[in-house]
Amino acid sequence: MVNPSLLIAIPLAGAFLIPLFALASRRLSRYLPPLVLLADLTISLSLVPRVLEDPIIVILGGFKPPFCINLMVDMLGLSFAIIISLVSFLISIYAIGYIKTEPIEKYHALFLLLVAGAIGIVLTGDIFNLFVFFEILCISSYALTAYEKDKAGTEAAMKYLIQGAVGSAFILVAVAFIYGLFGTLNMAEIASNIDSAEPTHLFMILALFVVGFGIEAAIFPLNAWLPDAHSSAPSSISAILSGIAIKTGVYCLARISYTLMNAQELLILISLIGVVTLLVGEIAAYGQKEDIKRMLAYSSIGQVGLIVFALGVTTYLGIFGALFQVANHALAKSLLFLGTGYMIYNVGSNRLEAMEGLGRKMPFTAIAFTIAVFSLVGLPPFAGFVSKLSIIYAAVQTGQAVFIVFVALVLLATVIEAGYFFRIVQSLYFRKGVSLEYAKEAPMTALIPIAILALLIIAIGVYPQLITGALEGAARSLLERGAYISSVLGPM
Amino acid sequence: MDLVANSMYYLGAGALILIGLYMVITKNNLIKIILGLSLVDTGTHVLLIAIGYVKGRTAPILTEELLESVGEAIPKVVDPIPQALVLTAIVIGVGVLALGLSLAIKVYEHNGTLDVRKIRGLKW
Amino acid sequence: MRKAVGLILVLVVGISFWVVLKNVPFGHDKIGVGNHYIENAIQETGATNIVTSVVVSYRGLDTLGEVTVLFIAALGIGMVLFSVKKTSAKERQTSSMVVQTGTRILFPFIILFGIYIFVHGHLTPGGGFQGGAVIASGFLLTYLVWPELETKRERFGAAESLGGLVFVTIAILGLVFTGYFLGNFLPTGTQNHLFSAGIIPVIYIAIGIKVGSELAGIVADMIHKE
Amino acid sequence: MVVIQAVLILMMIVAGVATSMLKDLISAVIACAAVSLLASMLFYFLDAPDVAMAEAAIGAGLTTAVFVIAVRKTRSKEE
Repeated sequence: MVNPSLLIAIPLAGAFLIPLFALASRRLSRYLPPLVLLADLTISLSLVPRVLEDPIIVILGGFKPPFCINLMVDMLGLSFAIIISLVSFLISIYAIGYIKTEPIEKYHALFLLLVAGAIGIVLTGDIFNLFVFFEILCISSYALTAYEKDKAGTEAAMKYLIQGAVGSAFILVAVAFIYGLFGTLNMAEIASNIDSAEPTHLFMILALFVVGFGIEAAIFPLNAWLPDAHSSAPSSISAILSGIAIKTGVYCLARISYTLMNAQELLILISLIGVVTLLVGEIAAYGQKEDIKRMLAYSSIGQVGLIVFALGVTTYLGIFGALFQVANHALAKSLLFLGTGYMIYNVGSNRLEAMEGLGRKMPFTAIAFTIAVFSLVGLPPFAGFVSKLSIIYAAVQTGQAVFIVFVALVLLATVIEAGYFFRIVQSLYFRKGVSLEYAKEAPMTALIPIAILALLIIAIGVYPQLITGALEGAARSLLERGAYISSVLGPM
Repeated sequence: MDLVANSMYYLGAGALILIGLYMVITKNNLIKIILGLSLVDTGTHVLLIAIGYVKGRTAPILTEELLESVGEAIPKVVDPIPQALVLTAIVIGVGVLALGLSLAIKVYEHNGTLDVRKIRGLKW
Repeated sequence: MRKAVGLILVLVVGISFWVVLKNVPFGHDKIGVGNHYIENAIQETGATNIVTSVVVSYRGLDTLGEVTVLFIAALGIGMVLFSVKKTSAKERQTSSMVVQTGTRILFPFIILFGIYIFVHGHLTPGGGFQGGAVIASGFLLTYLVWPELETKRERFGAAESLGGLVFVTIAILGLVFTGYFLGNFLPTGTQNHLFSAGIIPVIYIAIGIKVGSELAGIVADMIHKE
Repeated sequence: MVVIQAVLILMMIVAGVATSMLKDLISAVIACAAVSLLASMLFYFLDAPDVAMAEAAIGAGLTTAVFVIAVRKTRSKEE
C-alpha cells in the first residue's frame, strides 16, 4: 500500500522544486504540475479498494494518536481527494498553454501549493492541522487571484484577503476554545468527548466555525468577496476556486457539524442558510447580463447553496445527493470556466454580447459548454440530473413541511438557473456575431481537459454506478461518528 | 483581586481581538484595516498562551537543574502545546500581513489612494 | 452605518467570548495531551525543550505547513510586485560613515547569533523561526544602510527551495526507514548535548535557513520593487 | 508580580486603542509594534520564552518593518 501522506508530500515537494527548475529553464517548469498531480491522482485512485473496506489511519512521526497528528483517510476524505486531484490535474494541463503572463514559474508553484492545501484539508484528522492547511489554501488563492496584477484583480484579492483573514481568526479562536474545553486537538478525541461540554459553548464554537469556514464556502451573507475574486482571476484560477476551493469550505462545515460536533438538530439552520444562498446566487446570476465570468461566479454561489441545503437534510440520501452535487459541480463549473477562458481570449472581452455566434467558430468548446450547462441545470442524461433528483427526493422523504417549502424554492431556483443558462447557449448558437473573423478553436492543451470533463459528465450521468459506490461509502462515513472515533482511538 | 488576576489575560486578549475587528469593519484606510488584522492576530496569540498557562509551574524547558531537582517525579512545567500552536500562528500571521501589504501597495499604484470609499472594487 | 454594524458585531463576539471563557479557568491544568508530552517528550524525542519537540516532532506536519505558508507569502509577494523593468536605483541618501562601518562589523554577528539560536533550538528557547527572523533582520539592516544594494533575489529563492526540499526529504526518509512520515530515524543521543534529539536539529536548521531567506526575500522585494 | 502584569495588559490595551485612533499611519504602526512588544513581555511572564522570542523578533520586529515600508510607499496620512 502506498502511504497516503505522499498525497500531501508530493505536491509540496513539487512546489519547492519549481523555483530550482526555473533557475535552469523557466519554460520547463510548466510541465511539472501535470506530472505531480497525475501521480496524486493515481495514488488516490489506487487507495479506493482498501479504504472502501476500512478507513486508513496514517500516523505521523511514529507516536500513538492522539499524541501525534494523524491523517484520517476515510471514504469522505478520499472522494474529495480524488475530485481535487482529478480536476486540478486537468486544469494544470490547460494552464500549460493558457498562462502567458510572467512570472509563470510562480504561478505553477502557487497552483501546486493550493492543491496541496486542499488535499491536506480533506485528509487531516487534527483540528489545528486543518487550520494550517486551510491557511495554505487561502493564502495561495489570495495570491493567485491577483495574478494578472491588473486593477480589478488586485482589488478583488485585497477584498478576499481581508475577509478571509477575519474568517481565519475566527477559526483560530474556535480552535483555542476547543483546546481550552477539551485539552486536545485530535478530532476523534474531541468528538468522543463532545457531550461533556455545555450546549451553549458548543453552539458558540460552532457559530465561530460556520463564520470562518462559511467565508471560504461563500454561504450567504459571507459571500461578498466571491463574485469579484472569481471573475477577475485568470480563468484557470477561477476554475480551481469555483471547482475546488469553495468545496473544501463545504467539506470543513460538514466535518465540523457532523463528525466533530454531532449537531444534527442545528442543521436545519444550515439548510435554511443553504436555500437562501441558493436563491440569492441564482437571482444575482440571472440579473447579471453583461459579464459572463461574473455570471458563472454568482451561479457558483447558488450551487454551493444547493450543496449546503442538501447537507442540512441529515439523511443518508441527502448527504449522498450533496456529495454527488459536489462532484457534478466540480466537473461542470471548471469546464465552464476553462471554456470561457478561451472564448474571452478570442473575442477580447468578458461581455456576454461579444460571445454571440461563437458556437460556429468554436464548435468543440461550445458543445462541451452546453453539456456542462445542461448538467448544472439538472437535465437527463447528465450527472446533474442524478444529484438534483436525489437531493429533492431526500428532502421530500423527510416529510417535514419546512423541507417541502424548501424543495419548492429549490425548484424555483432551478427555473431561474435554466433561464440564464439557456440565454447564453442561445446566444452562442442562434445569434449572429459581429466581429468574429479572428476567432478560432481553442488549442489542444485546452481541448483535451475540456473534452475529458465533458465525457466524465456524460459518463456519470448515463452510468451513475461509476461513482455511487464511493459516494455511498462517503455518506456513510459522515453519518457514522462512532466508527470514526473508534478507528482512530481504538475500540472503547 | 483574585478575580482580576484570573481574568485579566482573557480580558486583554479579548479587548485586542475586538479592537482589531472593529478597526477592520469601520476603518477606511487599507493600512489601518491591515493593522486591525495584526491586532486580531496578537489577541488570539495572547488568548492561546493564557489558556495553556498553569499556575505555579515553569517554562517547558527541561534544564539539567530542573531534571535533577525533581528526580523521578514529573517535572512541573506549563502546557507546551499552545506555545507550539502560537509559534505556528505567528509565522502564518506575518505571511498574511506581508501579502496584504504588498497587495495594498499595488492597489495604491492603480488608484493613487488607500481609501476604500474611493476604490470601486473595495466598496462593500 | 458601518460604525453601528461594527459595534453590534463586536458586542456579539465579545459576549460569546465571555460565555465560553467563563468555563475555561485561567491557570488550571487542562488534563489532556499536554501532560503526556511533559512526561514522555524527553524519552521519546531526546529534546530538552519540550516546545521544540512538539513543534518539530509531535506536530511536525503543522510546521511543514507553516513553512509552506511563508513560502507562499514570499512567492505571492514576488509575484504581486513583479515588474519586467529593472528597478531604478533612485537617488536615495546613503548613510553616514559611522553607520556603515557599524553595520559592517555588526552584520556577521547578527547572522552568527541567528545561527546559534536555531542550532540550539532543541536545548534552549528559540529555534528555526526565531533564528530565521534574526537573520532576516540582519539583512534588513543592510538594506536600510545601503539602499542601492542590489539583492540577489534568486539566491534567496534557491535557499528557500533547498530548505523546503530538505524538510520534505527528511520526512520521506522517515517514511522509508521507520514506516512513519516524519518519523525519527536518527539516534536520539544524550540529553542536553548539541548532537542529540535525532532529526530535530536537522529539521530546525533547514527551517532556520528557509525562514531566514524567506523573510529576507520578502523584505527585499518590498523595499526594492516599485 | 500580578500588578506588573496587570499594568502591562493595561498598556497593551491602551496601545491597541491608540493604533485605532491615531491618524498618522507611522504612529499607528509604532503603536501596533508596542502592542506586540508588550504581548511578548506577557508571554515571558506566562512561561513561554520561545513564543516571547518569536513575537519580539517577528511580530514586533519584521512585521513593523514591513508596515513601515508599505506606509512609505503609499501616503502616510489617513484621510
